[in-house]
Amino acid sequence: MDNKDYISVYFDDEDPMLQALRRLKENNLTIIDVLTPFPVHGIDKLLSVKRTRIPVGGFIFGALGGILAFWFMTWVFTVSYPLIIGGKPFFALPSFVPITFEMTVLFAGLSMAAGMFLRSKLKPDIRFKPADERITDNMFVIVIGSNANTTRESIRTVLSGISIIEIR
Amino acid sequence: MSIFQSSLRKPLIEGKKSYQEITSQILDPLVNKPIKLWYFAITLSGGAMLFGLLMMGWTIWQGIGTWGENRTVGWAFEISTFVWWIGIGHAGTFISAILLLFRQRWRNSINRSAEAMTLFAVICAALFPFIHLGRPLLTFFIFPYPNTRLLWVNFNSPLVWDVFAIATYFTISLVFWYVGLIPDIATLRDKLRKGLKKTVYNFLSFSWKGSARDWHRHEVTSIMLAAIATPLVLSVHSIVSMDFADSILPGWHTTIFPPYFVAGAIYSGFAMVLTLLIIARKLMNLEDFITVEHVESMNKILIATGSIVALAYITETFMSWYSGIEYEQYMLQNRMTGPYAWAYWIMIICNVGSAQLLWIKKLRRSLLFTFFISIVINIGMWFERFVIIVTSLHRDFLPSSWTMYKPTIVEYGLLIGTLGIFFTAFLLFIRVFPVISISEEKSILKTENALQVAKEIHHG
Amino acid sequence: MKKYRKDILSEQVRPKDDLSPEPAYEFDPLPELIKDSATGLHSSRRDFLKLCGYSFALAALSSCRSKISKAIPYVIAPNEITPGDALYYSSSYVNGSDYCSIIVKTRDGRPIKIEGNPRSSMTRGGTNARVQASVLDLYDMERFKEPISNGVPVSWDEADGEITARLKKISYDHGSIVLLTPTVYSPSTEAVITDFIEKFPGTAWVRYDAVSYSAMLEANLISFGRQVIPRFHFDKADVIVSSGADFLGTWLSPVEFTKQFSSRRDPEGSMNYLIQYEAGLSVTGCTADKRIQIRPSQEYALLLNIYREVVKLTEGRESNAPSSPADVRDIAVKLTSSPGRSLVISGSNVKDIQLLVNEINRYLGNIGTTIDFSRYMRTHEAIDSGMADLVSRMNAGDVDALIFWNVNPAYTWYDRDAFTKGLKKVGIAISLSGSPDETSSLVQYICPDNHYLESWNDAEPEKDLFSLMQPVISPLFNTRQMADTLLKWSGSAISYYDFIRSYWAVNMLPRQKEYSDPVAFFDHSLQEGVFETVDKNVRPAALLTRPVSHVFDPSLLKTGDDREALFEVVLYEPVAIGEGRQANNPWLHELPDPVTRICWDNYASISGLQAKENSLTEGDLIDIGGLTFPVHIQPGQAYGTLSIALGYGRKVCGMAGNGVGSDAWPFLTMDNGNVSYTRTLGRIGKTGSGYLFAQTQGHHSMEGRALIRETGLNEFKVNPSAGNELHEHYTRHAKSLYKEREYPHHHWGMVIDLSKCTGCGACVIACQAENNVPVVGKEEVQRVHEMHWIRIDRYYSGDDMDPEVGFQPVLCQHCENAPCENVCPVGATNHSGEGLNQMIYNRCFGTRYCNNNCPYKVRRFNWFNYTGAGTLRGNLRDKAGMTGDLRRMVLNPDVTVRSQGVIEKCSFCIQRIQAAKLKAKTEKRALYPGEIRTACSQSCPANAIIFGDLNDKESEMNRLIRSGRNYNLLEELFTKPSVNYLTRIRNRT
Amino acid sequence: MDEQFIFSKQYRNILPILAAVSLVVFLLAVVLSGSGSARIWSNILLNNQFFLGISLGAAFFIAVHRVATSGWQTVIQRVPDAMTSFLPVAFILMLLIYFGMNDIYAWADSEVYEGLTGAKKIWLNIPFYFVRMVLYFAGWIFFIRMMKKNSESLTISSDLKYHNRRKIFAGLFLVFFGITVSASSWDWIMSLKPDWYSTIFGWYVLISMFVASLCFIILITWLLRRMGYLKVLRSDHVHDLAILLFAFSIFWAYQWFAQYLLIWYGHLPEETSYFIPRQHEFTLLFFLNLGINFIVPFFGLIRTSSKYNLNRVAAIAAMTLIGHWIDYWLLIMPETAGTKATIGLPEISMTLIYACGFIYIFFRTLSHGPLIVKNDPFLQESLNYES
Repeated sequence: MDNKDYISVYFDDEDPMLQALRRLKENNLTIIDVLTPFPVHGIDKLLSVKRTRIPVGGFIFGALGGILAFWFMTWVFTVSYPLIIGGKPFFALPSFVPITFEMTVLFAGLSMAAGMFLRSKLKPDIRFKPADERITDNMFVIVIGSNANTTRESIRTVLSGISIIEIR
Repeated sequence: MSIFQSSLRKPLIEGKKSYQEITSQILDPLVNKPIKLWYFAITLSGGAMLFGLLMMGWTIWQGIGTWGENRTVGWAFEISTFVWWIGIGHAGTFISAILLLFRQRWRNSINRSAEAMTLFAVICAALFPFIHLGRPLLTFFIFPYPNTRLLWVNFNSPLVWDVFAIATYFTISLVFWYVGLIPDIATLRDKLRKGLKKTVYNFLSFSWKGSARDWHRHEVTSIMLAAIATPLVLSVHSIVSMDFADSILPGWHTTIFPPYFVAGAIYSGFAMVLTLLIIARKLMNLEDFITVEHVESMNKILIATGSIVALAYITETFMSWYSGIEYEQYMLQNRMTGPYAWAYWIMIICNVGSAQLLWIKKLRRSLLFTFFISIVINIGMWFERFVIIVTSLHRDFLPSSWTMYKPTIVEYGLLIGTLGIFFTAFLLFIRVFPVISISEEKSILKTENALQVAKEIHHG
Repeated sequence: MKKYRKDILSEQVRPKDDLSPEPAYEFDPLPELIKDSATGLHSSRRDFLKLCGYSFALAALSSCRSKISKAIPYVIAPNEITPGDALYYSSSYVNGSDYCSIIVKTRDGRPIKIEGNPRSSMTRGGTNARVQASVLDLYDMERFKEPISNGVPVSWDEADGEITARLKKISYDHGSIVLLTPTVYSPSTEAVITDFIEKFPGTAWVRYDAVSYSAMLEANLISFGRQVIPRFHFDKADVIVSSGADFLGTWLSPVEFTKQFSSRRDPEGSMNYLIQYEAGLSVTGCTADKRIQIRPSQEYALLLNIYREVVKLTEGRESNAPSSPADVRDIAVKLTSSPGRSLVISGSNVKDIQLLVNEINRYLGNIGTTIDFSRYMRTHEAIDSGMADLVSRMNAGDVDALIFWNVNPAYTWYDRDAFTKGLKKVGIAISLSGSPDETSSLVQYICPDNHYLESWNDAEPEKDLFSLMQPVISPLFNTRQMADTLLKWSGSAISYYDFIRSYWAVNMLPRQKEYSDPVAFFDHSLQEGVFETVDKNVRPAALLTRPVSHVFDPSLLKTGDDREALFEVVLYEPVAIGEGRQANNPWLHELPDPVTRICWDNYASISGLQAKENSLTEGDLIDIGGLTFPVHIQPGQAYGTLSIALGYGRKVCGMAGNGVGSDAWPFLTMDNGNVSYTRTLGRIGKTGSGYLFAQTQGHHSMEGRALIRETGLNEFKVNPSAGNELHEHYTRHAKSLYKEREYPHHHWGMVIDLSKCTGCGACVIACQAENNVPVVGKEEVQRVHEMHWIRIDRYYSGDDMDPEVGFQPVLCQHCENAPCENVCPVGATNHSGEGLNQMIYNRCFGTRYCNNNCPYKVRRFNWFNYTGAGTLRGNLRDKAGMTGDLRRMVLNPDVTVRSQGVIEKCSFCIQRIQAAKLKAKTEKRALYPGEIRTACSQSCPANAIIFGDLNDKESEMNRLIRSGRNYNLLEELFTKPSVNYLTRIRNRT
Repeated sequence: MDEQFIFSKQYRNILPILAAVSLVVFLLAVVLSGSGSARIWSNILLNNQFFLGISLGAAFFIAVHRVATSGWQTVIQRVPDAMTSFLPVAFILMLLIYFGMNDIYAWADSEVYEGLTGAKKIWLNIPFYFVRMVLYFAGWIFFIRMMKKNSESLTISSDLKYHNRRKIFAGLFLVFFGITVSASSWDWIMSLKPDWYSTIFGWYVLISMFVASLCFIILITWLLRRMGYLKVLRSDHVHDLAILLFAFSIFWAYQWFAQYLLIWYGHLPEETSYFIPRQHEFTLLFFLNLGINFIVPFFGLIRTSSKYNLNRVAAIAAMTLIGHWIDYWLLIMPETAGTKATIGLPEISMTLIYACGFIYIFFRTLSHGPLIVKNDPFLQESLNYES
């Protein structure tokens, strides 16, 4: 326990946790991570989490999907196997729109989900052990990088006056 | 921490709960053994499902001739039911996506089950394009796969668009649903003791740990998925409507169909969500999360979409009269007074009449009435599709081909069977996954508790 | 012109008698394989091909006397046969009184399609539904397969031995032998029968036609001294008055008459005028310019009035007549103003009426012009009293042996009980019929005849018009031609084939000068199919033309005016089933009646007014005269009458025909020596309701839509676009949002002349035969699952009780902007570069979307496995036995048999187009104009359907398309069909 | 919080002068180009419709938010409120069409009228046309007045009954509006081509007018900010306005495409006759319409950050506003002026006249009350709004 290089501070409400977070930042302590049971509003700014570029990826892949679909349909109808269908032109542009749209959405959606899984390293793993089983229930945990100067005691001091459940 | 809300707003979580209470109240029904009513329900729905599967087998073996369809009425019961299911499958994404974008808080406790419902409804719907084929074993023809003859599909056909639209819709809905489920599965995982169940949920939880960065990505991804799902939900039923509107048949070929079908889909979808939730909140003891406020809000959507549908009826009626085209005029006259007039008037009464009753506040806050009206609307919306499909087909351009359509037991069996599949899946779902999004409920808890306090003060 | 080949057997089989005294086809011609299929085992098409090979190999092996029971490949491949190429043989369709000169198409040795022979001056290339369907009868598994003695199959030798012994004994004992046949108009067969009678003295030959014209024959004997039916020239008549004669549908020689009639239905030429007086609505009544409802009991009064008016107008003489059921003054004026160019006919089998008709025609000067006794008809010669005498002789025990051929009096004779009772008193009854029927089920011996496609024969349907019949396939079963049987029994050593040849050498050869060699002459005639004597020097025997003065005889006026109590039952021959000879033919059963659009059934047609009075609705069951019939409410049915079709309710004919409909023959009576086809009966009683007809058209009004556009002749003369004003309007508005496609090479199209179409249904069956269209059976038709690629829509307009009727053949319109093509997800239907709307069955997986989007509803879906072509086992739905191994032999190998779950539709006979193009290509030439004809177009006796290339601007088709009459069906939809319609012009003058 | 918009003298003077100059230009342009009265009347109809649409769209904006118990828009609510005050003027302007009926409506011609089918004869005749017009305007003006009156009451009273009342009237207005906006578009625009019909038409026009209206709200918001008003406006409000513009531009494109695709696909002459002249004679405008109204807002606003940027949103709104004017032009002009229709000086100057009038009325109304309704029960929520 003692040779861990991090310290976890437990809260049972987001308000003291946010307060603590502010306090810890003021004290320039390294915050490795914050684990919460739900997305806490305002935490991103405090942790200066950069806005993820998943949507950008989604846009690019979506565009790719759309272009691919459109190109494919055009190729099929004008080059690969042009068929006379209902007297319509081979390059039946309006007809291509629905599928182009669907493919755009499909590619965008899948790429964004994949992006999220990859960036957050979310993968099915039966050996996974959560840090604490209460985190998904009602516990808010700030994980602080520990070193010689940063000990549990020092942190308790820093966070004095804030309702803490425990420090590990 | 709470977001400022006007005091006019009503709390959406009753009873000033703590986070722990939310977790346990939502998960307890999953961890405990099901109640007798659940067993009764699943036996009933399972039976219906088996009957339906039998009828599907019979259809595939014997041919579409086992149905009442004929030379003139090439589609009838099965496509009505298909469109009906697809429509029902629209509420989930509408709730999750559009209401998320429009910041309707009340969506939180219903989106999970609505999305699940979407998936099951789409599965039920997707069965029909398969079994209604003359040669169902050749379904793969519909996909543009490379083959020796370099035959591709006809990208002009709305049925091909359908395949892409429904496949995309299902995939995106599934992803969206599952992405939302991951933190809750993690909660469930952590709630369970050791055992196979825990291992399975551990596997399904994708190693979710609740880190702030993960939450950020999760939120952004969710909202972006919602953003793309919004036009998607519009497109899917629009494309389904084009199955009809792209034809040249009077009663099918009308430009209002895409938006009108979307409104109708949301209308029927919300009705089905209401039906399910009013049952589920009793079955799963979720009265605190699915409140009368939720029901009222959804009823307002019913009024809105129901009115749009009514407006579309009015528009269609006017246009077929105004157009001066004899086929159009006859089509409408035949709907209203012809041999299927009963179906038309059921549709009008169920779809136009019923939703308008919800203008009365007392009624839209009554659970019993809502339950009743939701079933009425579902019946009405099924008849809407039936009326559109059958009455347009059975008397089209050449009177020599006019004929009548009468469904057979096999077709009823397919409708009953898909209802069985749907309810069986839903009953299993509520036993396996949290019906309400735990993390989202927690994220609005503070606000709701504050409103609860305000309400209590207000009431003295 | 196509060069029609001669029969192969004519050259190859001939030398056999040098080596063998027995004809080749007395080898067991039914090898194991086919026998297997008879017992239910499967034989494949391949086996059948082997079998065909075997039958050709017979020629080479004819000296070998051992029984061959194995199929072997060709030893010497016949020169004519190129696998995959069709061969065409001229022949004749003869079935009782039905006659047609035909060309038989065979593929790999099996006949698959009948076409009309354009060289016949009588039928002129026309056919009708029965002719078209006759090829299917060949492949009827339920035909007799071998001689049967008292229910036990025996060999021909045994049968011949026993029968000749019996006959000889009877003859020796001065007993009486009776040969009962329908009218025989084959000169050679007549000669054979004469020989037979010589060999067996005391033999009487009785002729009996189930649908009898004997009153006409007898009347003609009185009026003109000739007991014959003259040849009618409808093409020479400007005014035609028909009283109950459905001459475009069934009366006497409908194909011939339709050809003649339609040649005068061109509004640009001189159009004739037809007025029809009848009770039930017939095809002729539908086509008529004016139709007036009368009850059969009023016919006499009506004709008397016409007679009176005609006499008054021609001779200024008054005569007596009862009050007329209809105002006839106008028509009398019309008739008399075209002397010699009019025609009055009656379908009645009452002698007095026919006498009256003769008188009227005589006054009108029609004898010798439109009524030609020099070339009289030979197809109907039986006199009813002959049969009546026979029945009474039988009952008196006067008949010792009775030989039937092709008659079925146990079913068709008015007093069938007397007949069957009498039959029991006959010493020996022998049937020579080819297929089972009610009569042959009562006899001791069955010596089955060949099918006509397996037979040699000749025919003389009209005086001096000869026609040859040749086999196009070896007999499928162990059957023997009737004439051969008689020859054999007469002790003759030669075969009928040789008999015919020698008969022709003796009797026909001198009638022409072109050929002196009998062989060359015969071969030439065989190739032509017909031989007409053009001997102008031979004057016809002078007509007696004895005026029979007509005095109004009130006793002849039946009491039919008591509207309250009495119904007059009118029995008629339906267009498809006729008198029921082809009752085991599923094609004919499934052909909807042109007027009622009901198939697989007969019914009592009643007028709407009377149905209401008797509180009857469609499908109620009524009891009338002890028989039960479902009620069909028929617009245009005369009040007080019930029309019921004969030919239904067969009990012994096969699985397709047994028990279809109800038997109406018992209504027949004998009246004044002739069988009466009308009967006055008392009240009708309702016994049930809810009978469901297999009706292919459920709505009968055009709902004010401009589907069949029509106008009067006078209006047309003023404005060729009369009635078709919408065409110009729609054409002006039809603009495309995108560039329209062009079809520079060929662009196939069609014109259908609605003025000519009589709705007879020949095209429907021709299409069915050509394109392997499945039969689905009554139950499936009731469920609106019928499969015909071409249908004839029939609409009523005007008064419900007295409607005008329009026919409109509707087939795939091959739209340039085809709505069906757009929506097919897999592109299974698309457009060819030649403007054809193509259907690719292999690619179709059956969404039925195309059919939903087809405004013409011409696409057909295989709801079940009707053909056995599906991949799933055990789900075949073939109520009519059409997938039996033998029945399948009728399939056209050039056309895919569609499987369960695919859409099919008219292809404009793409196989014919491709074949003709290929032929032209190998011959390095362009297609001849009109070289390609679709099956429907080719079969049409009215020439109402013209197929061709829309790019060939000079063609007749394009001339018609440019005319003011041309329009497209539903042209407001801008589908740009390749099928065009010409407005119907009614001669309302 | 207690901001009061002051209609400055500068604007009060400039707008009428600009309008007068435009009028002169218009008259000169019409006379010099030799255009007939048809061109004048078409321009009047076009701008009547366009500015009426902006005004009605604002009412729709208010009513929808009201019914949805939405709170965020409270800070800018006076803008759409003031936009509806053009409605009575629009009524008078529409009544003026009476004098130009023969110039713009084909069916007003007695010969064409005789050729119409029965139903159209009943619907399309001058008396009934104006009866309906009066009916539409009466209803709109009534409901909008009632909404506004109760809203204004909240500036003095904090009684919640006013809030509840305006909500009820919003609901009633939406029902009435739903039917009449479709019907009026059939009457005023669709009947320009009496042989044509499209069921989606009313909804298409509704969305077009709503997007135009949104653009106008955004532009005014931007202007007010530049003038120093609306200090409480947060970027979150801008974001929500932008997202509405973004979403409804897509929705507009969706409706446009739905109508075009179905008509292109069905290819029935009675329907394609609408698109054939537009696509073949006015190809540039036809595609420009799609480009400006769909591509510009779509790509301009797709990034989240751009939705928070008022300047950027306003720039896109300005373009889209012009785009929807073109949309209206394409709805009307090819029918009234045929293939000769153009966008020339008469069109531009006439639009300027209308714009000046519209803005004048708008500013005048806006200056009549406080800029922010301080007793609105949702005001606090709106002030604290975070998107």
